[in-house]
Amino acid sequence: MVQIRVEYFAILREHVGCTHEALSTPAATVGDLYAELDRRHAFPALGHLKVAVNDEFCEWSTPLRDGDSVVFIPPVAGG
Amino acid sequence: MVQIRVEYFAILREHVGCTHEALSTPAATVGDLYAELDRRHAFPALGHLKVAVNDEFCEWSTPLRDGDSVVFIPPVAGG
Amino acid sequence: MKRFDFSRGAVDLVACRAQLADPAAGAYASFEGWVRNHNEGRAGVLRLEYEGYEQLGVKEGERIIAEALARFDIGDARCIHRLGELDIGELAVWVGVSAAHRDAAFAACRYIIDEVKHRVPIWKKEHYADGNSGWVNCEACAAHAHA
Amino acid sequence: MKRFDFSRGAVDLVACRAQLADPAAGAYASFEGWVRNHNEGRAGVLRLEYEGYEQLGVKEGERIIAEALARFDIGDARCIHRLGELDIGELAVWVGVSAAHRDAAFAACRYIIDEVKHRVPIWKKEHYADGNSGWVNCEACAAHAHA
Repeated sequence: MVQIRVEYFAILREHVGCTHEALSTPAATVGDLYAELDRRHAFPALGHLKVAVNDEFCEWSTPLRDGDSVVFIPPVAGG
Repeated sequence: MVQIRVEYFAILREHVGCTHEALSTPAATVGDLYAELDRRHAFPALGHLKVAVNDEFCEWSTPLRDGDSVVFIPPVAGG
Repeated sequence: MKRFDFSRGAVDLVACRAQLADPAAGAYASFEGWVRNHNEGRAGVLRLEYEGYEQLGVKEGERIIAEALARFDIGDARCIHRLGELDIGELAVWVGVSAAHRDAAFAACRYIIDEVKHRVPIWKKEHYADGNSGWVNCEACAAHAHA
Repeated sequence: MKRFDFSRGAVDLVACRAQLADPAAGAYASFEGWVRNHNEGRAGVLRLEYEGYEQLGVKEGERIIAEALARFDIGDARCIHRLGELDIGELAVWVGVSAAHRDAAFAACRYIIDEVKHRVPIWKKEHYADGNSGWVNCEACAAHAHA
């Protein structure tokens, strides 16, 4: 089990109803974490989702470590 | 003979030493006028010269009429 | 001085442009995104809301500016993106590039705005005259807005 | 309101940009030509002098703007060119274009500056640090400047 923090932005923030949550998880990778949280929150279908750990983009296969901060990034729409 | 006016800009103005001159000419076209004035002023070689009559670009074959205002246009360099 | 930044208030364009002043620069190209009253065929957009993942956004923005400086023969480049609520006509994003010549200035300016729109984590929520709202680029949201 | 004009004094960029404001416009592209301290490999440019054939220049400039409005899907476009003596760093020419989308805004802005540089009767005299001067684009002048 690792202690991590998940931050939510935009549609995910509105869907989950909070800006962040702290949790203990058995998930080995950020992909596993997404699957776990999707079961709990039933995330909306968002097309091509990216993910960041500790404020850098990363792969879905990135291993989770104690103290990591994770952000799931829906399709962006700046400009 | 027609009474016309010639205006000079930039390098031609500096070469001729005046901003304009009024003259009577037997020249039938603006091209003939250029040849006549070139004999008098010995214009510098300026590459592709354009010409305007009465503030519109025109052909070198354009006939001269009484009261016309003529401008010879050296290569431009705006911006 | 950050070359990419977010701003929660109005952008001072005079100051932004002045940062790019350079006696060797003969060309300055700039782009501004303005909040428009329509999007993707839908009229009646009343206002926008931009939300950004700022810690990652400023890093990705700086990477984009660094890429532009490496790829194009330019002197300097900057970009600022607004966050928060914006009304129609307000500036949402500004890009400025100075260079010796205009080819590079235009190319780099275009590169920066294209990459910022695709890569910087910013989300746009549109509020419509009919009372609906929706997160742009997000089908589920679009469906929700029309529900 | 003229869409192309000459100016003998400093250009008010805030006012220029404001003329293009449009609630349907999501994109604004602008270009500025600045007086730089070098040209065509020659350093030591101290200042410039622009001379224009104004009566024909404003007509040709308006034609260029009208062409841009016909060719590209833009809302509006303007251009102002300075005349007289300019120091290094000063604005020599400004082009602004507003449009619904950025493709058209960039393309029209580029079209206008390219056509203005090629077609509007404006001449540029450079003054160099060594005391020489010369009309740009004019071989005879260049020879004279180096004499």
